[in-house]
Amino acid sequence: MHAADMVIGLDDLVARIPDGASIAIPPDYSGCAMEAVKALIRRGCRDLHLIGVPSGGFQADWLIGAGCVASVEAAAMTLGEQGIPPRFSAAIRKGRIAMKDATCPAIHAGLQAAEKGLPFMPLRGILGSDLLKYRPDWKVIDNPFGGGDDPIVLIPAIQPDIALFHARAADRNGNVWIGVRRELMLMAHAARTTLVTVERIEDADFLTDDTMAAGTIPALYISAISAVPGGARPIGLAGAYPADTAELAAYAAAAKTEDGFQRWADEAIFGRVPA
Amino acid sequence: MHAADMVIGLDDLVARIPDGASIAIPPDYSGCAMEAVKALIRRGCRDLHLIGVPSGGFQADWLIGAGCVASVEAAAMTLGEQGIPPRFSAAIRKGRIAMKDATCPAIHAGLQAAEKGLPFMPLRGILGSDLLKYRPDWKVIDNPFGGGDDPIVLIPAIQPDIALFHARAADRNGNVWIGVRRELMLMAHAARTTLVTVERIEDADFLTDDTMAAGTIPALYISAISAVPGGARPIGLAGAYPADTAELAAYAAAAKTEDGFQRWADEAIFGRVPA
Amino acid sequence: MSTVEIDSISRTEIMIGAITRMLQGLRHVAVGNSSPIPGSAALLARALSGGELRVSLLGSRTHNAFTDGGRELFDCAAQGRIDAFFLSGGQIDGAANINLVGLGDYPQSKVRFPGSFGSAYLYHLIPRVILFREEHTPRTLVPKVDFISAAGTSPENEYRPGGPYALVTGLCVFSFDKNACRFRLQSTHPGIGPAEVKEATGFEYAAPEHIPTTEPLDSAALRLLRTEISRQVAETYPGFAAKTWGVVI
Amino acid sequence: MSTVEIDSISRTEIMIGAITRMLQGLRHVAVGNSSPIPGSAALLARALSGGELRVSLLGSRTHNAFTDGGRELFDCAAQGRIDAFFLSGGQIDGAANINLVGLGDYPQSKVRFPGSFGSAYLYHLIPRVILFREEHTPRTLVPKVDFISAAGTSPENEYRPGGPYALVTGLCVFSFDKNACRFRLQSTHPGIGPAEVKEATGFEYAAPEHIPTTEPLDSAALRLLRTEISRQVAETYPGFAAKTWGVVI
Repeated sequence: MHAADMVIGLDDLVARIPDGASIAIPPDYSGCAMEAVKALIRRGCRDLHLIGVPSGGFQADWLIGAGCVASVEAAAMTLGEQGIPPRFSAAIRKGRIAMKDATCPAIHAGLQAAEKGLPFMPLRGILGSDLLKYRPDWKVIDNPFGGGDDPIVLIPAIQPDIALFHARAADRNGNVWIGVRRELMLMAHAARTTLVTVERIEDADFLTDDTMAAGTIPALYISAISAVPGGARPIGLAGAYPADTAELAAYAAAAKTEDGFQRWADEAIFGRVPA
Repeated sequence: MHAADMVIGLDDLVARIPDGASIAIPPDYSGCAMEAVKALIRRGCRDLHLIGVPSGGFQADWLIGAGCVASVEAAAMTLGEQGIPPRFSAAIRKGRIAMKDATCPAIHAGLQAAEKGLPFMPLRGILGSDLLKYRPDWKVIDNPFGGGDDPIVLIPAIQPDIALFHARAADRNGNVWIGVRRELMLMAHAARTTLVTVERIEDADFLTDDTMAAGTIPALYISAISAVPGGARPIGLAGAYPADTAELAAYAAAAKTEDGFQRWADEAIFGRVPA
Repeated sequence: MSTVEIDSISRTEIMIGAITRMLQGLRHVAVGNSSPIPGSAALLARALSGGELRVSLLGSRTHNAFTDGGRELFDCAAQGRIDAFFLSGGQIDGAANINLVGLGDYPQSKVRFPGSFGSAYLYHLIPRVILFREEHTPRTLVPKVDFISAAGTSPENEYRPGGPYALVTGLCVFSFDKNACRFRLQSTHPGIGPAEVKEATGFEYAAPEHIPTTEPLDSAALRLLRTEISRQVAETYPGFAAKTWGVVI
Repeated sequence: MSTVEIDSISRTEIMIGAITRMLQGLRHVAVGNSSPIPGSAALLARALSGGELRVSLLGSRTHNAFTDGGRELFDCAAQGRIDAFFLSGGQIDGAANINLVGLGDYPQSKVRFPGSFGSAYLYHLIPRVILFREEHTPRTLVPKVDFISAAGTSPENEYRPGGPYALVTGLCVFSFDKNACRFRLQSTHPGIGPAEVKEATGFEYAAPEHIPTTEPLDSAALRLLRTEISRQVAETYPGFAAKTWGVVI
């Protein structure tokens, strides 16, 4: 594909996410495509299966609050210092979404299995946890390299339909710089389709620059890119801008009730001026 | 450990490699600590188990020719356009070294298993290859996630005693920049002890620089560092200096015979002026 | 940046002090997300060690040396390169099982907690896992957790280089006895008696006859904590640092 | 840099042309180490595709987009993102088994080859694996290889999205028929007749009555190969480029 065809508008970008898709999203400290999530909500997306890599935060809570989500797999759901995501917690209480509780390394292992085209990856630990009880898709075998009686968990591959995240920059060839945030690279390797919003598109080739190349996802793994300056607000983006903690706290307070969430979404997502 | 204690002389560096150690070395196009290998040969090291990640080249052939090697695990042994490593090929013919033939992704899988503290990693392919016949340490199980009758190979962890390589730069805290050469990071993660020679030690902290950090192995994984400018000659080092193809060809020609190798080593490694 | 006056050592600082002492002589401790008290202790212990102790503070942009993405903490732990880690729990029981998932029947929890994070894995792999929970009540320290996010102990045959080392609460310090599979009251915080601990604890534990008082940080360490360290903490936990020390960044 | 005169199309260029045609319409081809002929074909196919074809040339510092270390090629192949790859063999047999390990008894091979590289894996995972071997003699194309580095075919039940597509030699092009598990003579190079191929081939293969001549590159493609592409090839294969086109960098 030509790089020129990879750069599209934000609405076109989220149009690539079909209803019912499984979609991997990064944790709040990585690179969150907040504006893309808003566009997805405006589109009225439904029945998503969210995969928190390894946890879900504001993005997940917005999508759940807006009724876009059928199920979630994550090791945790948290707004950090703002506590439990309120729409998630309400949805769980009411049984409105299905939850596949995981543990962080199991999410990474599942994605790595997909990255390697493997049916599974082994993982130590977990034995004795109730997580295992509720994850019939996780299997326990006896380690074939042990002396017998050495149980080990196998985690099946997690291949998301979509990986969606925000990064500092793409270059003119569609390569995306993510620095040390290698979980974004893992997501791009593992997913069928990878959609990225970036602060800016630079007239450069990151792969010919030894230093930049080290933190770059090659265009080979990128399906489409939108330039969305400030696209990670209000979460913030390392090296670019900090979190807007006041806005995050305001969300956490507003979203305590369904009505509060609706009022917040009307303004923050749909841009309707409150009456 | 304090970073200041990590920087030592080249002879002290190779003194950390005991006779009989298993030692992982990168392929010729990555970052080869050629000067360290010479120092190791001068020390008269014996009974090494070499692990080519995933292949062995000039470093391996020098060590084999000098009698330092008891066994080799690698997916290939090659001098690139200079053909088969002559001392390796002679040692095989005479049964002087034990060879564990592998395939590239099996070496990576074994190291990744060690990196993850796992007893094994699964790997597709390989079935039907004679490699399996001669690798009783590789096991085949039925994929527990398949419908039955879906054999898959399991590769046991490869945890080298030592990882040895050369890189462009270390910083004052002992962090080592390797750029896109992530197999060096894998080696450092997997090995018990990681010894690195570098072109230079910079008065900087790579981890506080977003761009540099992306290609940096944290000091946490580095045991000791020597500053050895030109330490990858004559193989060359990407971004620093090219291969000295004349010198490499001269080696390949000289090492065709045991005597030729000895004469070459006397001069190139021991610095003895030919009579 | 402003600092409010603090007259005497706070309960939070007692907890930080107790944890700091448990990190002496270690090479590398990692601190997960949502762990401000252990994070403070780790940064203080690093300063007191003269830099011998490495600290990897997840969620921090400056006290975090990892460069291999989200998986590195877990790989690093499995390599045996992390000596200590910290876990909390919405519930913790007497067998050191922890519940980070929720109260009541699963999955439709009546109170939902964030989730298990890496606990189900790290608890098994890191030698010295220190449990912490400021709220010490029968509601948090229970006879049996509603959901086991991570099990306190494992059968002999299972691979388990790691496990619980101690439990630090707002009232006391428990050590964990792996063989007996139960906690042992190690010290009570200044002003707290063993009876108060007993009253507040929902599980059975061993208690020696004489129980010392948790030793507070000495004044030099306390000063360090309230100045340099509190500002380091604020980078990752601004709310916590503001509440505890009035540090505003 | 200097270029010597070449009067007519060389055998090497015929092979490059045959491989180039097999890459038409693909999205991404990867080329391993020690593969100058396929590397040249891939770079030419990329130029002819107007940039639609991605090429990952291992061992190249400029035509290699990988940023995840040595494992990325293998992961990428398993993800189904590589359409074609190239393998050679010290021996290749009629069932498309290849031997990259050595002649005679293993492990004390009387002639040792470099080793299996990634063949045992990539042969199973990449849909269109093109075998190449310039030397077409009964010594290289044998009834049965001494050592199977990578098996040509697999039982039905085994996971195998990839496998052999064709074999390009200095004399001819064979296609591979997976169902019959044997090669089929597809074309002979200019000046070579079917009888010569039969004489030189140590294994049985299918041959239709009429066998066309391998179509050479057209003059525009040949010009491109000898100018721009030959210089790109020289970066990774200086010896080959010097020998084939007199390109010296």
